[in-house]
Amino acid sequence: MAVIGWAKSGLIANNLDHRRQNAHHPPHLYIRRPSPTTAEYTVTTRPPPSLTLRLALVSLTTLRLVLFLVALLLLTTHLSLLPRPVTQHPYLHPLLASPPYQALVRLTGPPLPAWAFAAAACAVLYVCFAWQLHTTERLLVLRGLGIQTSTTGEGVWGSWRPATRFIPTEKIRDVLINEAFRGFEVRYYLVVLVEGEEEVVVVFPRLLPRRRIVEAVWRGVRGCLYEQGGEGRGEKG
Amino acid sequence: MAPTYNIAMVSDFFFPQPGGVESHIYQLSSKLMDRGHKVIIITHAYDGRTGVRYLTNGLKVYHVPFLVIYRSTTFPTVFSFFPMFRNIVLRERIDIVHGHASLSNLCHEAILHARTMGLRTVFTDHSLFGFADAASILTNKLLKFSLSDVDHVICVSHTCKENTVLRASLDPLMVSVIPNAVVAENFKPYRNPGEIPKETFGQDPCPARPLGPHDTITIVVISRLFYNKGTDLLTAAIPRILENHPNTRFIIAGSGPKAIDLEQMIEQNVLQDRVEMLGPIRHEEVRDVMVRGHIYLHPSLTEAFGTVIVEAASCGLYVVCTQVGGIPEVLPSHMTVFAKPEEDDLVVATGKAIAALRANKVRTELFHEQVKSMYSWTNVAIRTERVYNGISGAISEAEFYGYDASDPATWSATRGRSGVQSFALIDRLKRYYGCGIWAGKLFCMCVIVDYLIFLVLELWFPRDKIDICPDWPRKTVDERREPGVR
Amino acid sequence: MAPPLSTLSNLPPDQVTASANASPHHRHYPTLVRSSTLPTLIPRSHRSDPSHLSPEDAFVSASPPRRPGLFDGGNGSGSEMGTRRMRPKDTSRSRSRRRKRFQKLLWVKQSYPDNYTDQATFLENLQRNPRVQPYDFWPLVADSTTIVQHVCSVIIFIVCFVGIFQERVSPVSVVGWGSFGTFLGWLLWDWWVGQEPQGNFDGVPRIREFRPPRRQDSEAGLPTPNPGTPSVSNTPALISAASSSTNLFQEHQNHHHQQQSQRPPLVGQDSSNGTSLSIPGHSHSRSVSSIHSVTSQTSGGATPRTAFGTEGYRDGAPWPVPPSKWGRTQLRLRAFKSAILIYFTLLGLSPILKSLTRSTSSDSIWAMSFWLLAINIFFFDYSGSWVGVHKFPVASLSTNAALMASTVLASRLPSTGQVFSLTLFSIEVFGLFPVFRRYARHRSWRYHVVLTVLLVMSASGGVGMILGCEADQWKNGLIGTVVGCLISALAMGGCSWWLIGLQKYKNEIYGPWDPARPIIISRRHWDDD
Amino acid sequence: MQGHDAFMRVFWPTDLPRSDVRGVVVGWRNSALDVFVLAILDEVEPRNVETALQIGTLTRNAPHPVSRIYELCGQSSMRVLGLANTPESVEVDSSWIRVTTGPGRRVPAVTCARASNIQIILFERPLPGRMQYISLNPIALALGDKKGSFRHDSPESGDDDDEKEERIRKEKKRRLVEKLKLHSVFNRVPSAKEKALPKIVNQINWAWELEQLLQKNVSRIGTRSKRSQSVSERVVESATIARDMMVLWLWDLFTFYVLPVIQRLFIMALMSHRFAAELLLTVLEWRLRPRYAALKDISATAQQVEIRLQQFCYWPMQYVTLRLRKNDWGSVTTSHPDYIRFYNSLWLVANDVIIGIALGSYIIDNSTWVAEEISDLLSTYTVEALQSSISWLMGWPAGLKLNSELALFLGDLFLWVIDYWSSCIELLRPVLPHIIWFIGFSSFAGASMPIALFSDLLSVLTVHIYSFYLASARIYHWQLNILISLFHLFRGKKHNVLRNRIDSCDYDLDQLLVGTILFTLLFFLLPTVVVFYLNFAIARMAIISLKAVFDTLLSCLNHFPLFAIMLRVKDPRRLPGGIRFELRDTQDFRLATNNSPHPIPSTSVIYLKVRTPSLPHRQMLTIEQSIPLNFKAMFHQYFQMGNRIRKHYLSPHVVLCLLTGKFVPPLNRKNLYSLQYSMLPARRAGVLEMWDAVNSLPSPKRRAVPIVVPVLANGKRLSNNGGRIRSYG
Repeated sequence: MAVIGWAKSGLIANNLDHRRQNAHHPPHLYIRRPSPTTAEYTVTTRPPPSLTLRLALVSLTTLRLVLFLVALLLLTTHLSLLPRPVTQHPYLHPLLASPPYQALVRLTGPPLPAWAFAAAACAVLYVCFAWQLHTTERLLVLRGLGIQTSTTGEGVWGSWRPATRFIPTEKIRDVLINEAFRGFEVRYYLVVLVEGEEEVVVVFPRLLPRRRIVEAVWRGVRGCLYEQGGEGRGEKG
Repeated sequence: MAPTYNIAMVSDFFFPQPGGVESHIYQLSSKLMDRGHKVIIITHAYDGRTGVRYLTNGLKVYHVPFLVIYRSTTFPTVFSFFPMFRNIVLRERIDIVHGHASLSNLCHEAILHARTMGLRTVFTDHSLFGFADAASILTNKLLKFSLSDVDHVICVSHTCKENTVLRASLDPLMVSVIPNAVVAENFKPYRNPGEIPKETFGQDPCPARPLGPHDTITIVVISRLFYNKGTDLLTAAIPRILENHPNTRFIIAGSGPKAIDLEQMIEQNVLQDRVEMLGPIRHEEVRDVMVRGHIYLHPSLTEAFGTVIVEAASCGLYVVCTQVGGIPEVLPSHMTVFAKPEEDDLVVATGKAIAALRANKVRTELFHEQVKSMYSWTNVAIRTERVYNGISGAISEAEFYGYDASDPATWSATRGRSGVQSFALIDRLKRYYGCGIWAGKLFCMCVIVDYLIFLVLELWFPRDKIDICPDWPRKTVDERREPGVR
Repeated sequence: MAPPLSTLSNLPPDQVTASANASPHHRHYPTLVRSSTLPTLIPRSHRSDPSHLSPEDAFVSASPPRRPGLFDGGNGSGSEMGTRRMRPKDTSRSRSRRRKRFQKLLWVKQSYPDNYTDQATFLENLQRNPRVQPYDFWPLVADSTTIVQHVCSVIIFIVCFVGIFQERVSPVSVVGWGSFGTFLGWLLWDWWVGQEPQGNFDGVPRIREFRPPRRQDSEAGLPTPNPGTPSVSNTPALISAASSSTNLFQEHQNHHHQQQSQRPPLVGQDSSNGTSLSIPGHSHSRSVSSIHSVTSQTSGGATPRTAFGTEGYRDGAPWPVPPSKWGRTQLRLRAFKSAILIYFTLLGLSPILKSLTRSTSSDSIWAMSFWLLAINIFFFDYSGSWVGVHKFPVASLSTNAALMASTVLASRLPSTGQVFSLTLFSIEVFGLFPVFRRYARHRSWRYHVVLTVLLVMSASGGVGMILGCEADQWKNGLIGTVVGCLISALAMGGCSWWLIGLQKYKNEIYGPWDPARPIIISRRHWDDD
Repeated sequence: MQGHDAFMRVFWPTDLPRSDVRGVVVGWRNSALDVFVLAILDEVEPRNVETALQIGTLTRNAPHPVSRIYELCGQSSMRVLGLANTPESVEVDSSWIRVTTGPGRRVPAVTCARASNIQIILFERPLPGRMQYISLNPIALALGDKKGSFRHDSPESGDDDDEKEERIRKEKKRRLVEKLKLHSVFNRVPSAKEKALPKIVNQINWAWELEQLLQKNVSRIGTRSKRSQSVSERVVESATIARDMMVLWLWDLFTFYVLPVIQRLFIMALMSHRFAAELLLTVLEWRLRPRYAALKDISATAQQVEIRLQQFCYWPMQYVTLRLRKNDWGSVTTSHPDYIRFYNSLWLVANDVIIGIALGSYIIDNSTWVAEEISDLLSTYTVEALQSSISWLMGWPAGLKLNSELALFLGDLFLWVIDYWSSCIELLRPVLPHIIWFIGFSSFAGASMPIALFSDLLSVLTVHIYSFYLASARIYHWQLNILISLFHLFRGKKHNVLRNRIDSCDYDLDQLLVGTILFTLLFFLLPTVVVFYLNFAIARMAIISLKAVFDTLLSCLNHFPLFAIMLRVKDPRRLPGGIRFELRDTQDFRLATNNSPHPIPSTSVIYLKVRTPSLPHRQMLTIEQSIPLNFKAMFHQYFQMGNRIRKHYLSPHVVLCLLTGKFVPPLNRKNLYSLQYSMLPARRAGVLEMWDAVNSLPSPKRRAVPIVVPVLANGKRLSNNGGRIRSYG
């Protein structure tokens, strides 16, 4: 824990993004380590798999699906994209003719302008498609190659395609744990000092996990990254 | 073995900003750490110093991001510091909060919050305040507010103690007098000729001792050139001194708004060759400047302790100083010549000093050892430690206050009684209530609000959500260092 | 025990500031402390010396209002603490360190704990109210006349404006009479100046003025060459008068202007120094701005002024003392020059002034001018100091405020002539007349009184006329005169009584922690920052 | 080396043809246990391969010098790395690897005697023929050679202060980073494996070409069963060869006689054009004094012309460099960004011209109508609106307490000037259609040209507003200063210049009188001046924002990363944005070790992802690829420019200037356009350099053969190989 040096706090304090850490579930740490030379640390807010969780997920997915389809249908009907034979299709027709759907159509009908409805529908589509439930952040350590961080954000804008960053080993000046003010508290977090870069790379930037996790990851990284598995190496000389 | 504490020094003034309070805090903390305590420092963020730093001796400094208004004192918001302060205190497991400098709002807020959180608090006062003008009246109210519920107060001189007792209407028994000190090693007189003097300061670096009748006597002045440092006196006195005593010269170091007056004086009666103005110098250069002189002139108008004259004496200079504030207590009479804060008297006193030096009546070469024996930071740390022991009940009140707490009932609610000074809200409110007719009620309201905030914080940021940070390896008192970290 | 606490712990700021202006120079001379001036309300503590405070005072002073409930406990503590305070000595005695007695020094290794409080030496050189002069009634009244004069002249100006505005009075007559009066005054002044003996052309007024500070200096052990004995006689009256005026004046001040509290904690200042406040120094970097003088009366930026003044008369006037003939012609020339300049400037500007505030609504103009005149009255430099004829002791802020008010008022007038005449009149009233008043008062007390009476009567008469209807304005004038005189007399007496009554609340704590006030003699210039 | 680390790293191309025949694994051996697989040569003897690699048989008749391979891949020679699909019985060198692969299995099973655990890093080979490549850090679209160059060659102007403070911030950051360097817990020497990464990237880029080469030459080594060709095949082969000869002969004729002439002519035209450009550029860049603004700093048109000319001057050089690329291996990736930049600018100009033609034809067709519109706009907005607003200000507007006399005076003054100006506009009106026509005509040189002309036209036609703004600002500023100093006098103070602070000063009576009266006067006259000033300031601000819009449009037209975006859509692998790895889930090594009796090397399989959407695999389906070069990086400079504009116009400094009536400087063109210059070098090549460059261009005569033929041959051989392997499978 002595790896806190002189100048970094300033950098980090600017670096830390003050996005709201999703508090609904404390982040877990999962470790995949197929060989001693390779390890992947995953910190995620996804709770450990359980039956209830599965059920909840399934129901949520179905709900999304339904919403998606309904929005799609409404869009098509309002913009009258569906060709006639499709609407007359024996499977689809009863649904389109059903009173609740008609009510929906009327609800989203003329009083609000078509473009507004279209925009709303597109938004709904996007949300249904791209909504992320959990934040997942990974740290992949490859001995001899380097470190790769990846972040999958939660929420709509947290793009579900992980944003990755690979840092080759000889670029890594040091991996260390630092403290900084964040909001009303002082947090521990893991940083990678990159050779010849202004900003240090914060690992797990979104959900800054607690000190326990951070320390575990830090030891693991030290052990895995360098050839002579250096448990004691990082300590302040 | 003696108990060790986790101490948080809170003050607005700390490095990188230079100054007396800053070095006091630093020296005291490092000496306390040598005695096996854990010390952290909480101050506000300076330009380029944000976040958490470790100094090289393992002293941990929290530079809390705060709004700075005037001369690096933070904006007096009574409560806004509380969440951060609580977080720091909890994660560092602090049990004694030690605030410095009565002009620092951070310190006052910290003391208030610390009492709310049920910690022991100590306050060190470094400065004197009059009762005259409205500014100091406001300051005194603030001081009274934060000192109404402090466990112990430390003053740097007896005058300072009297002043604080009157300002905050404290019980004199809960005010200790622990002077500042100097690091005598950094202020050795210029003795060994082998030492290469810095050529950056003028022509003759080595003052010849013993003085012949016609040697040039150099008078050194090192102070910030503000009004209350007596720069006006200096400006008025220098030409007269110089005209009375032919071969003397001045070296003036320091900067400030009054520097222009000095320069004008120098230009008006042409003294460029006899008065040398060095401008601002760093604290580590002070010694190099001092050893070039024979007399240190200190024309201050108010001074709680006056560390600089001790430094000067330690450098083997004969000190001429005004008789104000705590200065008369600082140095024995054979090292100093006192003057009233008047131009004529200053001139006369300087004349006396010069005469004494010329007659070689003053054994300035002995000063260093004497000063070293008088003032040392270790001693300060030991005495401060006694205060900690006293307030945390490690030593009995009878020993600490010199009386036996006959019945705690009567004392539980009165001002600072260690051990039995209860944290109960009602008792604290009683203490605050007496601060004045209106102020008392206002203060009580503040305290209640503070307590409510505390409760809210307990709910919002529960304690188990706060990471406890590991300690720097403590030194045992017998100086045996543990190897490594954890 | 209760009162000292109240006086100690919660002083209202204004009283402390008011009590704060005291000159430092008694500090090292406790004998000079007038215990008689202690407010009788403060009981003597058990100490013999009232000006000393015992530790109990410091401690108990904090308790009673704080806990009425536990007050008895606190009270008991007072007695019980005396014993307790001995205890440390006992313990130390038991540790057989008795022979070393406590020294109030930091460099000796004390044989006592750090928080030991020695009864003999604790707070030994604390003083209360070291310098308070009692005010006696008549000088106060006499001194309040200056204020009355000024207020009256302002009233007269307003009356004239109203008269012109309602076209009761022709502006030409107003300005004519005004100019005539001014001319007479100038003649008188010139004559006086001619009369003034060469020797104390500068000296006499200075000696009078600087008597008080010099006395203090001498008390403060400052060598004072050439004591001007002749003028000792009427000094105290003058001092007390001036001081009372300034003090009374501060009673207004503290309610209105808080800029005193913005002042840095400079040296306090005895009110008698206020007399010397408004001496303008040399032409460079000395100020007579009365805002300065007022605030520095409380926060005492003015000590050096005294010092300056003493220096001024000691080593001759810094400016060359003009020989009378030459000086007088030069003075006349200057007077003429400025008169011409002002005249033509006004002549040129009055058409613009006429249409200046047409678009502004009247009531805002009235409010504005009211505030400006209030500023003028409050910031006026009442301390009747005298600098010598060569210099107009003008107080910038108040004069400017008055002039601005008159300009604003004048801009409401329909015709150019009215504008011009009103502005000119205002210049005479606010610019020149105060100088004349001051000089008259400086000349002799009789002129002063006469002038006061005249002013009061004319002002009140004018108010009566304005208030009354056109028809019987002379009767109204008469009534107004009577009523005005009564009111002014009452006000003067009442205010003086009030001030004297306020004196007993004065309580000033003074000790070595207060920043010393440097006594600097060879000061070239003074600037307070 | 071998002693302590017993972990092996194997780089394995995923798209290597998988066959279960025995083969020899050939590749680079970066360090003892760090191998890079290039190819599996089927059915050959390991020692033959070894010797062949030694004597270079396998790299026979390479199109380009072979040494280049070795220097770029950082190895002295290719080595035999191990055997594929050989039974355990065959004993091999201990450092060799045994690979068992086959059509069925995705991931080859690799074992090595010396390695306790193995990292297999699968990667997809970029195709050099399609200019795909990978790189560690994202490709730079902008020319990187001038970070500071625009700072010092731009004339110091009003908005250098924000530049300055930006620089100061950078400096502070840099110092912080320096401190960071001071903190080094321990500096460890990177091992061979870690240093190898850049080399490996090169090797990956080379993998495809080398494998082709090896496979082509594998026949030279005696494979086991080399069956003879059938007659038909021989006939076909001869026929193809004959056709190739024919084509070659014709091509030679053409290149020998016709091409040089064309080249000469073209070069002549180029040089003459270059001379003209040089002249124009000198005109554009000529400035009276080094401090003064050049023509191109003043007018947008000049700027635009200059940019175009610069581009024209730069293209030949770029083209030359690109041509030089041709006579080198396709895997040399250094010139790819140049390629993209070159074609990007070409595309942009083409686009510009296309849009311009459309626009220009439109404008020319109804130039009269446009002229009408413009003159109407002018008269309504720059004359009538102004007049109405001024006359509105002249009678007390919005209950403001203005001084009617002054307002009348000022209003009349400005109205008079406006009338004069409108008469000038009237004079201009008949000429306007011609101007418009000219603008439309100019737009055949690109749509950016008319835009620039329009923005210049705007600034010319609103010069009166500009002057009004200047005048009123002057008056207002002056009055404000006087008021401040008079206010000091009012308080009986004065500003001490020596100490730069407010001193108290005693004035004479007459000074006070005059000063106070003037103060009152100016104080009451202030609002009138303020409203007039604000009126013109607002107009000025509107015009400036309009010009800013024009400039943004211009920079869009001049710097839109069109080509990059199209590449991104067409073939993302040509825009490398870095690499990423992906851990394939294999069994956890602890389990593996404890549940298996004999310790098999714990293997971890890693995919080196180079933006391949393929790699058909179930687990892979969940991971989509990160955008090769994300759009943020593409449009980075736009964000930069946006920031610059925002910082200049929305800064408190500007607001302060507006309030105190100081002159608000427009954004310096240089700063605004530095974006557009980012495609161009800091200094353009001189005429002579260009001449040399153009002449140094190799005549395509001899080059033609290797370019045309081997590609064909490769293609054929490739198919052949594949076919053969399959036939054996």
